[in-house]
This record gives sequence, C-alpha cells and structure tokens, in this order.
Amino acid sequence: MVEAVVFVLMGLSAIAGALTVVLARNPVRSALGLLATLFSVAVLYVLQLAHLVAAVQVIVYAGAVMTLFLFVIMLIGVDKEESRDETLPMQRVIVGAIASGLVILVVAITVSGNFEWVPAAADGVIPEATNGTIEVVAESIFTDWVIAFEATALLLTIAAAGAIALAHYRRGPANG
Amino acid sequence: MTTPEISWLAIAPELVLALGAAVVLLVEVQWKPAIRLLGWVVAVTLFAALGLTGWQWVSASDSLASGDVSALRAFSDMILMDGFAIFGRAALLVVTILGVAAGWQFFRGLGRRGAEALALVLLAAAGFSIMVASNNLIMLFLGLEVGSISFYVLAGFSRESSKSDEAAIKYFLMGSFASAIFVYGVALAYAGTRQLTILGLGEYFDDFVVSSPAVILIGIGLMVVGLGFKVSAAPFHSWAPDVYQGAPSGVVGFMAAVAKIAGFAALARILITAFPSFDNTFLPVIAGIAIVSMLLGSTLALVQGDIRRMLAYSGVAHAGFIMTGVVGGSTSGVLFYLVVYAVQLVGAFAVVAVVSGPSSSGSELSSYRGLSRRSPLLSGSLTVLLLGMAGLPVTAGFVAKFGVFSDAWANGYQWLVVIAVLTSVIALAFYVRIIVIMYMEDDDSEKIAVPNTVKWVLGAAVAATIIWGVLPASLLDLAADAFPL
Amino acid sequence: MVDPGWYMSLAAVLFLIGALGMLVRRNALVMFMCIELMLNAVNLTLISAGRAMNDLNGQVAVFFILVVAAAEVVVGLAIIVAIFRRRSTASVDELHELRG
Amino acid sequence: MTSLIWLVIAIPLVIAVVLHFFGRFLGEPLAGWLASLAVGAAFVVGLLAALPFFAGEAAAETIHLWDWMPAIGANLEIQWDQLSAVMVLVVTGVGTLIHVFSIGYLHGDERFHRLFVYLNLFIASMLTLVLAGNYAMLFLGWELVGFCSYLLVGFWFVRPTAAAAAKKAFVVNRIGDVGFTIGLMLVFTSFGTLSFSGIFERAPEVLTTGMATAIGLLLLAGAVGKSAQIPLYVWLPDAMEGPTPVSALIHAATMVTAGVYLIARSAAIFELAPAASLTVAIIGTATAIWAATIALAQRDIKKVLAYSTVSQLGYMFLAVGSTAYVAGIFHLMTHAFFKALLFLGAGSVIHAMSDEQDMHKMGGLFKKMPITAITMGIATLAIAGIPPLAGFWSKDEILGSVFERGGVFSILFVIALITSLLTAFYMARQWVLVFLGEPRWDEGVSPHESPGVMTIPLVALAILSFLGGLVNTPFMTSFEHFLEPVFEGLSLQHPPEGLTMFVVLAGLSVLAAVAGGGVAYLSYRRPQASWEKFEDGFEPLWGTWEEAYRVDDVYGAAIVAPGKRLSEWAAFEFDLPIVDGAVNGVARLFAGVGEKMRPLQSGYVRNYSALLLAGTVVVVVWLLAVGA
Amino acid sequence: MLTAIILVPVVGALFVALVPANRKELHLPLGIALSIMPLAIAGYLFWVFAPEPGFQFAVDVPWYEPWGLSWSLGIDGISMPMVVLTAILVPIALGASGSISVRTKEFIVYTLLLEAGMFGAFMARDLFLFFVFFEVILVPMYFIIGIWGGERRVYASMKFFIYTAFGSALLLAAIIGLAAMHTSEFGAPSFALADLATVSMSGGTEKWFFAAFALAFAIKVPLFPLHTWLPDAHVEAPTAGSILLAGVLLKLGTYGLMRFNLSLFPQASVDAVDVLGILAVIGIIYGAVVAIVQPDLKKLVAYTSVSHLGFIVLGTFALTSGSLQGAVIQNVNHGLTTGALFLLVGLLYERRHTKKISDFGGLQKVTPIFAGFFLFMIFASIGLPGLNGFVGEFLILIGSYATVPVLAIVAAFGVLLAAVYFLWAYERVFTGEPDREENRAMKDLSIKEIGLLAPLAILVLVLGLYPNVLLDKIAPSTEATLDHVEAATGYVTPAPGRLADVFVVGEAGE
Repeated sequence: MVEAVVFVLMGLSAIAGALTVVLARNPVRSALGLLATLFSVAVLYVLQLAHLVAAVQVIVYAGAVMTLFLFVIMLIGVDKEESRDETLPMQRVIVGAIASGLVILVVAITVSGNFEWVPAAADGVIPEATNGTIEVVAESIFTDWVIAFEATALLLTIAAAGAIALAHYRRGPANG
Repeated sequence: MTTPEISWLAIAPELVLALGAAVVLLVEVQWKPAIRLLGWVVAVTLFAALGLTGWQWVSASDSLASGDVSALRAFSDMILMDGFAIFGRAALLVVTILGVAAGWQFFRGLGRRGAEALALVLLAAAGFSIMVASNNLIMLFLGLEVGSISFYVLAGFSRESSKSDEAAIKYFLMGSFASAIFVYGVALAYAGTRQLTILGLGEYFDDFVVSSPAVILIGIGLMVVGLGFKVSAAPFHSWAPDVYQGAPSGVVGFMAAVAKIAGFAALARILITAFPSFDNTFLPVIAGIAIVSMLLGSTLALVQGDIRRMLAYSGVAHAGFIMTGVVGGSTSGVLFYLVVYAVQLVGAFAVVAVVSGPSSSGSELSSYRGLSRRSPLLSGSLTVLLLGMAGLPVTAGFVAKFGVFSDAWANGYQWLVVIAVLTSVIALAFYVRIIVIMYMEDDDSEKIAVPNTVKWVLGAAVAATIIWGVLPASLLDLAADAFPL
Repeated sequence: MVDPGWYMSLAAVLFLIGALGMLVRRNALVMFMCIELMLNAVNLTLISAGRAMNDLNGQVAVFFILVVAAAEVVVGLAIIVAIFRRRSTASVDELHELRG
Repeated sequence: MTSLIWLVIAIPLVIAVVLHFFGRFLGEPLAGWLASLAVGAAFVVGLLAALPFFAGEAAAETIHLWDWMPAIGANLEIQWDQLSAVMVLVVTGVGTLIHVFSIGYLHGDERFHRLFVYLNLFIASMLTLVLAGNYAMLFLGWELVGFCSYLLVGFWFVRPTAAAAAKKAFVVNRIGDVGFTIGLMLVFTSFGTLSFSGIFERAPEVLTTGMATAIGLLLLAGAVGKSAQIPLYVWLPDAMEGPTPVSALIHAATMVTAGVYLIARSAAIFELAPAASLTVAIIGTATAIWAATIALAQRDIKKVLAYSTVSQLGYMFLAVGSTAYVAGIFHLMTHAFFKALLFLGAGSVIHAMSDEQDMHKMGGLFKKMPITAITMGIATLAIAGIPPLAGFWSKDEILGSVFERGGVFSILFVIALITSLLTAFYMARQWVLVFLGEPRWDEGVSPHESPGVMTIPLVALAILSFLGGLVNTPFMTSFEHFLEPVFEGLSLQHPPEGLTMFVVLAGLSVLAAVAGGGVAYLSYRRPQASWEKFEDGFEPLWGTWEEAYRVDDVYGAAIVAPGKRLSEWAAFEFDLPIVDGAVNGVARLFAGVGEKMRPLQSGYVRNYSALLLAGTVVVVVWLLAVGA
Repeated sequence: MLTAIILVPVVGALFVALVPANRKELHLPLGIALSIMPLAIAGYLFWVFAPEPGFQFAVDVPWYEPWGLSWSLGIDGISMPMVVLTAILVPIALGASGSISVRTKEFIVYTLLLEAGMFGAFMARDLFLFFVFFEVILVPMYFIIGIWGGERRVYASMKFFIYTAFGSALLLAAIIGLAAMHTSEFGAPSFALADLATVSMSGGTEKWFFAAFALAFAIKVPLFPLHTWLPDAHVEAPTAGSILLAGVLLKLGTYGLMRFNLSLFPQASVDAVDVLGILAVIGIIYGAVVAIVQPDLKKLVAYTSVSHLGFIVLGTFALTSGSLQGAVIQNVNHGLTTGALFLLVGLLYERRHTKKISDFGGLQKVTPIFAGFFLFMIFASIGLPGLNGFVGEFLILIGSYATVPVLAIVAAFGVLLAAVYFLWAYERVFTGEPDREENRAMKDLSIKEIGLLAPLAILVLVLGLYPNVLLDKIAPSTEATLDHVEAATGYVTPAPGRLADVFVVGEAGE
C-alpha cells in the first residue's frame, strides 16, 4: 500500500522531470529536471530493494554526472535559450508520426492483452526478492561479474584519455 | 564466499591490448619518446595479441576435439572462447594491424597526441574483441561501449578540419542513442526470460515455450537496431557517411572495418545462438533491412562526389549483403565476407589516406583523376580492391558474395538473393565510376609518393583479395570451423 | 505490493520521452541528457525485472550501465566543449556541413 | 575420262588463281592467251568426256568430289549427263571465243589481266552450276556467277554508273535467290536431301501437287532473277555498263540462261506442277513481248541487244514452260551463238567508234568494217528467224511446240509470233542504223575494222549461228535424241508432226520475220529525218518504249525509297531514342533516385535520430506483427 | 593440356607486366609471341580432337569440395571450334595493335588475360568455373575499350560493363539456385554441368532458370532488343577490342545458349523455341535494316553482327542437326569474317582517322589490295557460297525449316538485306573516282597487314569449300545434344531434322 503511494508519487515526479528535460528551453532547467528524475528513480530502486544501486545512483549521477553537466552548461553559457520554433522542415511531422505510431503500438499491445512484462512464475506468487545489500551485490560483482568489472577499467581509461585528447590543448608543434 | 573463476587464456589478447595501451600512455607521459617507438610498442602488442589468439584457437579446437565444451566458457559464462569468438577476434586484430599501418602517417602527424590515439586504437580493439567474445549481453554492451567511445574520440581527433568534430558529435550522439536502444533491448529480453547470457537464452527457449513473446520480440528488435546501427545498416546508417567523410582518413578505414566485424559477429551470435526459436519471426525483418540497405546504399553511392561518402554508402550496401548471409543462417559465410570486406575496406582507405592527406576530412573524386599515371601502385591496388568489393570473380569478394547468397537461397530466401544480385550490379556501377576516373580521365599532376607502411598494407590487402578469390579454401575452412558455441 | 509491470511501464514511458527528446531538442547537452534519461529507464527496467524474478543480476547489470553512462558523459562533454571552443555553439542544428 | 570431268572446272579455276597472283607479271596479251587457252582446254576435256554421249552409249553418272554439308545431304558432286554436257560445251565453246575476242577488245587497259581472272573465274563458276549434282552445289555456282557478274559489270568501277549497276545486278538477283533458297528448304524438307539423284526419281511419290507447285514457283523466282524475266529483268540493261565481251559472255550466252537450265533441270518437279509450268510460260511470253517493245526504240546499240536478250530468254521460258525442254535448251544454244556474236559485233563497232554507243551517231559502217557488218548481219538474220539459220530452227520448234500444246498456249503462241515480228524489226533496225545509210559520226572518230583477234571469233560464231540450227531440224532431231535420256519418263512437248503443219508454222514465223525486218529495212534505209518522223509517228508509245516504260522509276518510288525511309526510321527514330533510350533511361533512373534520396541525409542529427527511431518503430511493429 | 592453354596467357601477362615499361619496343612482339603459344596448343588440340561426342581432354581437380566447386575443363565438338577461333584471333588482334602507342604494356596484359578468360569460359565444365571466366572477361575488355577507345569510350565501356554484368547477375542467381536444388536432391552441392543436368525440377522452376540463363546470354549475343550496347562498344573500341569482341565475346552468348540452356533445361528450351526464334529473326531483319543507313562504317559492321548472330540463335533453337551444326560453325565463321572486317575498318581508321562512310570514296583505285580483301570478307559475310558464311547460314536456314518454317522463310530475307547494306557500303567507300585528296594519298596494305588478313582469308575459303574439317568434329556433339533434348523431353524433331532422316544417295562416284 505504502509502496503504491510512493510509486505513484515518484513515478509522476520522474515523468515530470523527464518532460522538463525535453521541454524546458533553458538547459539549466533541463538539467534540474533530469536531476529530479534521477532522484525519483533512485527512490523507486529503494522501493525494489536495490539499496546499493539507489545509493550509487544518487552519488554517481546526482553527485558527479549532474555536476559535470551543470559545469559544462555554465561553461558554454547559461543564457543560451533554445527557441521553440522548429527550424527543420518535416521534423515536427516526423516526430508526430513516430509519437503517434508509438502510442498506437502501446494501445495495440495493451488491447491485445497478450502481453506480460515478466514471465509468470510457476506457482503464480512472485518470490520475495533478496535485498540488494552491499554484500550480496559485491559478491556477485567480484565473482561472476569480475571480468565485466575489469572491463570497466578500460572504459575509464578511454574516458580519461579521450577527454584529454579532445579537450586539452597542449603547447606543441603538431597542434596549436 | 566463492572465488571468481579466472581463465587467463580466454582474455589474454584483450589483456595484452590493455597493457599495451597503458604502456603507450605511460611511456608517453614519462619519456615523451619518438612516436615510432610507440609504433613498435603497438606493433608488438598487436602481434602478441594475435599470437595469443592463435594459441586460443589451438586449445579451443583441442577441447572441442576432446568434447570438453565447458573449457570454452570462461568467467562463469561471461565470455566464450569458441571458434566464433576467436576467429572474430583474429579478424579484428588483423584489421587493426593493417589499420594502424595504413594510418601511420596520421598517427605520426599527431605528434604528442599520437600516443593517445594509438592507445585508443588498442583499447577499441580490445573492446570490440570482448564484444565478439561476450556471452553475457551486458558484457557485450560493455565491449561495445569501450569500442564505440574510443571511436567517438578518434573521429574527432584531428583538429585541422572543422568537419572532424562535427563527425565526432554526430557519431557520439547517434551512437549513444543507439547504444541506449540496444541496452534497453537487453533489459527487455532479460525481463522476458530472466536470462542475461546468450547461451542462457538459447537454453531457455529450448526448455520453455513462451506464451506471450511480445517483450522478447521487442527486445530482439531493439538489439537488432542497436547492432544494425553499428554495422551501418539502413535505415540506421545515417551517421556513417558523415563520420566516414569527417573523421581523419587515417583511422576511418580501421573504424569502419572493425565496427562492421564486431557488430555483425555480435548480431550473428545473438540471432543464431540466442533466438533460433524465433527465426521465422525475425528473419523476414532482417531480410527487409538487408534489402533496404542494399538498395539505399547502392543508389546513394551512385551519386556521391566524395569517395569516402561513396565508400560509406557502399558499406551500407555491404551491410545489406552480409545481412543476406545472416538470413542464410550460417556463420561461416558471414565471417568470410566480414574478413574479406574489412581487409578490402582498410586497403581502400589506405589509398584514400595517401591521396587526400592522412588527417584530412573529405576526399573529392576529382582528386583521383589520372591516378593511374600519378601512382600506378595506388590505382592498381585500389582497382583490385574495388572490383573485389564489387564482387567480381577471382576476387575474394566474389567468393564471399557467392557464399552468403548461396546460404540465403538454401534457407529459402530466393527473392532476397535475386534482389541482392541485381543491386550488386548497381554497386558495380559506382565502383567502376572510380576506376573510370583513375584510368580514363587524364590529369598529369605530380606523382604521389607512397609510404612504405601503406605499401605493405596494400600488398597484403590485394594479395588477400586475389588469393582468397582463387583459393578460398584456406579461409573458408577456418570460417567453417569457427561456429558459435 | 505494486506489480513490477507498472515499474517497467513507467520505465518505458521515460525511455520514450527520452527518445523523443532526441528528436526535438537541438542543444547537444540536452540531447545528451535525454540519452541519460533513456539509460535510467533501462536501469529501472532491469531492477524491476530482477526484483520480480528474484534475480540479482538485474541489479548488478545496472552498475555497469552506470559506469558506461559516466564514461559517455565524460567523453561526450569533452566533445561538446571542443566544438564549443571552435564555434561557440552547442546547437547541433548548426552542424550540417556533412550531408548528402 | 568422265571421272576427270572435274578438270573442266579445275582448269579455269586454277588459271584464274594463277592469273590473280601473277597475271600482272605476265601482262598483256600473255595473260589473255593463257586464260583463253584454259577455257579452250576445258572445252576439249568436256568434248572428250561427252564423246560417249554422242556415241549414245554412256548413261548419266554422278561423280562425288567431297562432302560439303552432309547434314542436309548436300555434297560437292558432279552430275554428268547429256544436259550438262551440252551446257558445258556451249559455255566453254562460246567462252573460248569471247576470251580471244577480249584480248583485242581490252587492249591497253591497265587492268587487262584482271578481266581474265574474272572471266576464268566466271567460266569455272558457270561450269560448277551446270555440272552440279545437287541443288546446293548448283546454288554455289548460281551465286558465284552472280558474284563474277558483280565483278565484271563493275569492272570499270571508277564509273559510278558501273558500280551502281553491278550492285543492282547482284541485289536484284538476290531477291530471286531468296525464293530459290526457300524453294530449297521445301525440297529438303520433302526429300531429306538436295541431291538430284535423290530427288528426281522419288519426286512422283514424295511430292503432292501443291508442294510441287510451291517448289516450282519458288525455283521460278530464282530463275526469274537470274534470267532477267519480269519483274526482275531491270538489272540486265544496266549490266551493259560492263565491258562488251562480258555482256556477250555473261548477259547473253551463259549466265542469264542459267534460269532456263534450272527449270529444265527440275523438269521432274515441274512435271508434277502444271500450274507452275504455265506460270513459267506466261512470264516468259510476257517478258518476251514486253522486252521486245522496249528494244524497238532503244538508241544505245547494247541496250537493244540487252532487251533483245531479255526477250529471247522469254522465249526460252515459254519453251520450258510449255514443257518443250529440248526446244528451250536448243534455243538456249543457238541464242548463245548469235547473241554472243551480236554483242561481240557491237563490241567491235563500239571499239571502232571509240566507245560510241548511240546508233544515231553511227551508220554507213559497212564499208569501214565489212567483216563485222557481215557477221552481225548473219546474226541478225539468225535471231530474226530466217531459215536456214540457227535461230529459225530453234524458234520455230518453240513456236511449234507451243502451238501444239493448244489451249491457253494458243494465246501465248500468237503473242510469241508477234514478238518474233518485233524481234525482226528491231534487229533489222539496228543493223541498218549501224551499217547502212550515211555516216552520222561525231567528228574525230575514224572507224576501222577490228584486228584479227576480234574478227576471227566473230567469223567462228557466224558459222555457228549459220549452221548451229541444223543439229535439230524436224527432219533430223539428233539433238532431241541426244537429250532424251535426261528427260526420261517425262512428257515432253513436241512440235506437231507432219510436213504440212511444219510448213504452215514455219511460213507464219518466216512471214512475221520478213515483215518486221522488211518494214525496218525500208523505213531506216531512208535518211535520218524521215525515219525520225517515222518513229515520232508512234508517239507517245515510242517515247515510253525508249524510256523502257520507266520501270526503274516505278521500282525506285515503290520499293527503294520507302525501304530507305524505313531503314532510316528504324535506325534513327527507333533504335537510338527508344530501344537504346530505354537502356540509358534505366541507368538515369537509378542515378535520379539516388539524387532524390540525398536530402534524406540532411546533415541534421535530429533528422538522423528521427530516422533511427522511425526505423526502430517499424522493426518492432513488424516483429510483433509477424510474431504475435 | 587444357589448364596449360589457360595458364600460358596468364603467366605471359604477368611476364609482360614485369618487362620494364621503357622497353616499349619489346612489348608488342613479346605479346604476339606469347599469344602464339596458345595457338600452337589449340592447333594440337584440334588435330588430336576425335570426332566423338562427349568431352575430351577432360580435367577434373576439386577446388573446394564443401561447396562442390571443381576446376573441371574439357572440350567437345561445340567448344573446340571456339577455343581454336580464340587462339587464332588473339594474335591477329595483337598484330593489328601496332598503332597503340600509349600504355602498350597494359594493353598486352589485358589482352592476354582476356584470352585466358575466353579459353576458360569455353572449356569450363563446371558452372561456377564458367561463371567466373564469363564475368572476369568483362574486366580486361572494359579496360581495353575504356582506355584505348574513341571519344565516347567511357560511356561505351561503362555501358558494356554494366549491361553485360546485369545479365550475368541473374545468371549467378540461377546457378546458385541450381546448385541449391542439387544439394537438396542429392545431398551434396555440385556445379558440374553433368550433375546439374540431372537435377529434376518442376516445369515452372525450369522456365525461370531458363529465362535467367537465356537473358544473360541474350545480352551477350546480343539478341534484339538487348543489343544497343554493342554498336557503342564497337564504335569506341580499339581495333583489337572490336576484333575480339565481335569475334569471340559475342560467341559466349550463343555458346552459352547451346551448351547450357539446351543441356540443362531441355523442356524449357523446347518450349522457348518460338519465343527465341522470333526474337532471333527480328534481330536478323532489324539488325540488317538498321545497318543499311548507318553513317559509321564500324557501326554498320556492328549492326550486321546483330543480324548474323540472329542466325546462330535461330539455328540453335531450331533443334535440328543441320541448324545446330550450322549454328556452331557459324560461330566460327562470323568470328573470322567479322573479325577481319573490323580489322579492315580499323586499318582504314588508322589511315584516315575517320570511320564515316561519307568521308571515303574511290578507294579501290588507290588501294586495290585493300579493296580486294574488303570485298572478299564482305561476300564471305553476305553468305556467298564457297566462302564460309554460306555454309553456316545455309545449314541454319535449310535445317530450321523443318521446325520453324515461317521463321526460316523470314530469315532468308536477311541474306538479301546483307547484300544490300554491304554492297551499298562498299560502293560508297571503294568505287567511283577518289575525289578527296587524303583518299588519293591513302596507302595500300603493307606486307604485315596482308600477313594478318591472309590467314583469315584462307580459313574463310577452306571452311567455305571443305567445312568438314570442322563439321566432322562438331556433328557428334551436336547430335548428342539433340539426343539429350529429345530423350529428356520426349520432343521429337520433325523429319528431316536429324541426320538419320537425311536421304543418302547410294555411294555415287566411284
């Protein structure tokens, strides 16, 4: 019951945030909208017992990523308001078409009724999920998923190297 | 507290590549050596990786012979060491070697930043080879991203041309968009089956009959889209022409080739291993994508004025042809085609890099006028490679096309084959256009000096094109053995 | 308790909003946020599915996606900055030199 | 000896080849003599080979040379029988004389030896034709003589008219040959072979009347072309562009008679197709009178002879058409003699008048060149049909046979009779215009008698024209007996028996001849003004005749011009714009589509992502549609 | 032996490629010498070839078993003449290329590769192998036209390349399909002609496959209305190119029809007799009619090819002994005569740098030998008995009547038109008074040029008078083909279509 209420609230705020991201003309607003969504989603994680993930979500995303975003936004100018009028020909039409197509799709799926998100368990009752505590998650990460974990190292290296290569201008003959 | 199961051999090549990248970066920071030293490091790294891959092949075939399949699954089914993975990995490494050699002028021209570029190349190779080997879809996604992100950077690497960073941002935005779509597909497939591994999915569908497969189907669709983007199949191709044209010509060949190999390897593995029970459902869709790619690619390639855009669109068409092979349902045809095409593509771009400067963006067809006079080597090899891509006999390209078409036909997609052969005629037309410009339009501007590295690359590419065209058995047998687990 | 289907439906909605955002916004940064939005939707899906089927892998997967997202952010912002340096704009509509 | 009969063909052929390569070095007159010698040798061989026939012993035989086209039963094989013997002797005999004559006639021409190459080649081809043992080989000779005539008519190719005439001759002949070819198709399909020996025995049981008629008519088409009958005679007058000896040899004595020979050869088939025979006869008669009328008014000495030849060939067709094959062949032979003589004589005249051919510019040549005059006179009498010259006997036999045939043929008989009157007229007119009356030469021409090489053949031919007829008179039909084996088992048409009938008919024809000749003599004996008035008296007929009924113009307007227009239309208004246009159109289509699609790649990321997303939606929807 | 004849030119080409480019004077003689060697081999083959059905000198080397590919060559009565023809024409074509001054080396290389390809195509007994050669040939020919051609060479070569490639594309699809059917029926893939002939298929399928094959070959032939690439290609191609194009490449089409359509799809062939026959006859008449008014001598000859090859197609599908033999030998005949004609036109062009008929006139007076050869070849091509052209056409016409009387009759008019267009052209070019100065100055044939033409002339004569040198060796194979068709379809050739029906006159003569 509680879960339901929280879900509805957070769901709404998540959607609101998402819409802000898409519709706000000022990037700062969009950023804040995204922030809102992230938070609400984190809460939804908690609702689903993914405690650690929720924490990471807040720390990494809200903490690091969004800061970075805002930083860049400031860097390249807050005042840049984006005008609403569509400059691309047809773009509106296309978007409308796609959107309506999606709506129709969703409707069709729901109407057809032959749709379930998760396969119904054998005995019909959803098993009680284990808590996503640090221990269990960590164990999984460092045993089964260890290689993936190592692979993320590559990602971060690339991120670093790439960022430097792109944004950092050295003094040097080859590049001004 | 269980301990992780480690199989060093399974990841040895990637490990070496990562180490190599690290060494390059660190050495650079520490000693700022001459770039050619780094070049040697890279070379050693790549060849070592290739050697290890060969070792993997041997041991894999041993354990297959001894029927001990479990040895091929590593890291609790995260990645596999089956023939398919190894073959794909080898292909990636070969292409990387050729790519680095072909683009060497570019890397050298970067001066201090060359190190980062080289490191990124190595890391990209590592990422994609993980992708090819992955059994776990998230793992696959990681590999994909490792590769893609390095590519985003490489695309924007040259600061000379404003086109370069336009290419980068386009590639980046579209790429991450596609990745998101892909991973959402993964998520949906997981939701529908509780499986994150390809083999797991396969087994799952062996055991259960899915009553309402909608979620799974959407998942498949989204994954196809995500990978289709990577291999620049229409209508998910739009990034390709711009990126090919904008990115520095030194690396674009490598990027294109590697992305094709990895993308198609993953696509083939997923479709053939994970969702065989749905093939009647998705094969028509794949065939549809194939047709759109072939037609759109070749017709648009006809009207391009820039050889790199032309190659990009022809790449779209080729994606269509390879899709035909996927429809054919046999991996060997696809793998053979991939290797052949990738080699030819790198070779072709090596020529482009020489003709229109290694770090430039864009290369007008007009700059190829009279190339046969200015550099018979370049024009000659480019001719062979183009004819190879066009799929004329005694080139490997023909054998490749023949293979995939045969598979598709045998698999009941005759109409697809017919359309494919007809579009290959259009394709012929635009390849021939370039040959016309090189041989039949004269322009006596100065001769072009060809760097040795490029000479080697061209030699290799042409040799491969001809030899595998005349005696395909050597490669075809390997490809035939390299079936997914 | 709430049926996991609802969570996933919510995720789907977020995903679509993000996707459509890619189409309507021309500020590279905002488009990029849309992608983050989509990735979040993915995460939400994974977690809900994992919880529904009592499978931890869902949650674990989310970690890696987070990492990927972070890496993308770094590189992406770097690219955007680089472009801004050159043209002092972040509007992708002004980048259509390459076409045809 | 008969086994060596192939020598008859071989000798001239070899000599032709030799002359072709070395003639230049032999030069004049050696090349000519060698050539004449070759033909003479052929004549001798033929004579020796024919001796058994004269003795009445040997039967026909077929000598197989070598396989040619076995698949259609067509090999190179020689049919050696009385008919071919006659033809061989005529061809080689007359040929020899004409060769000799040519030596003198072509004196001083820088392509002297070339002419003899062609002439020998022609002789060889003609002999191939007459010796052929099957239709294919006959066709071989048939075409080769056509080829030679192309070469010879166009001998003076520098003259555009000559070149055109040569082409015309060949093409018009080809028209007939198409019919011939189709006829051979029918023959092959009915008999499964083209070999005479395989065809003629089995003809009665194999052929239906319809098929026989079809074959007959198609062969007739070929014959009509070669023998210059209506409607394909137009090439022959033009062919006079060639050197006169050529006209004598090819367009009078030998080649043009091939058609007659063909029909006589195929008698066994015509036997089964009376309708076809009748057609032959009618065409022959029509041609005879038609050409005769044209000949009346010609001024060019050779044109007269040309049309006269056409007319005489008409006679032969009439003969073979009324199944009087012997008569036909007989007339063929005699005609060969006197018409060759006439042409050579005309040649001698033209030679003397330094290439003047207009008879209005001649006259009074008798004193200048008596031999020519006398010999030509004999020929004129012969063709006019004055007894006892050759022409009389052969023509009379034809008339007799036709008369005897009765029925429709009676009409033909009457027309033929009129024709002989006209013949006598125009021949006499020609002779008188040329040799009598006051000279009307252009200044500068000083006529003189031709040298011996030219006159001797004239004399020889004159003798033949005089006596040649005696081989087959009603009183001594040795020629007929000689040929009988060839037409064994066929119903031959003969002149009526009995002296009275003969006298009556002969009287009629002689009367006609004398009348025609007399009128001509009387009217043209007088000065130019008067006979020109006489000619004007026949206007507008005379004019039409002089212009040969303007048939060429009609053909030109009716066939040539439209054909050319059609061809131009096909080439420039159909092939290029439409057929080829379609091809290029397809190519342009693809390029166009490409251009149209380029905007798809607008360069705007948001379009791209729209495309991507749209694609995604489509894929997903499609999957769901297929899957669920 | 057969492998050798293919490899010799290839190796030769590589060898020439290695000769330093600055030793120009070496290239051409070397090329000719190298092309003589295959001629020697071909001569030997011809000599040893036994007049029997079936393939001789067969070579069978597995190429890639899993796909059922094999390097299997062999020649029978239908292909042997083509091999010999190719071997004869290539040296002549090279000999005629003295005027090629730029990039001689490449030219030789391409020509030799072309030769190898043509040999392979004619000798292949494995469809995959055939296709490989069939397609490979396009490339060198494309370069020959495109690099050494006339003003519109690019357009022409492009058109040639793409048009013909389009045809072969469907051929490829069909071959793949056949192999697939073989796999599904016998379990193992195979491309061997003999194996594929045994594949059983429904009438509909057979028709489709037949259509694909026929289309590919019809474009090559070229059959109306697919002929328009030919005039362009010919007009632009250098002399050697034209010689080989008309002499050999076109024959790939007719050869393919005889070899593959008849033996692989007998039923469909029998059903298609009318369609292809009609197209062929249209081609005969149409090509001739269009040729008449062509202002360009080379284009004229090109259109005559359309007309003449119509005869071959007609003969092929008339399915009688006579017509099929005629078709095969006409392949050779047309190669010789048209090759020679293109050579002559090429020599004219070298002398006057124009091909427009209206630019000439009265040449016979200036260059009698030239005129002589030209006239000779013209009449050979018109079908003058005693020369080779007649043998083929006559066999075809007479033979075809049994099955397609109407078409045969119409075709007979093609012979008439041939006389019209050729003689008119000859009249305009060679007869009359040479009015133009440059014409009066024209040189007659040199000894070398005569040396090139004489062999052709001799062959023309020999084949005209004693065609049995070939017919003997052709007949068994054509008979076998017809037997195969009849056996496979129950179709019976109407008498007297087959040799058996021919009424043999009792051995007269001895």
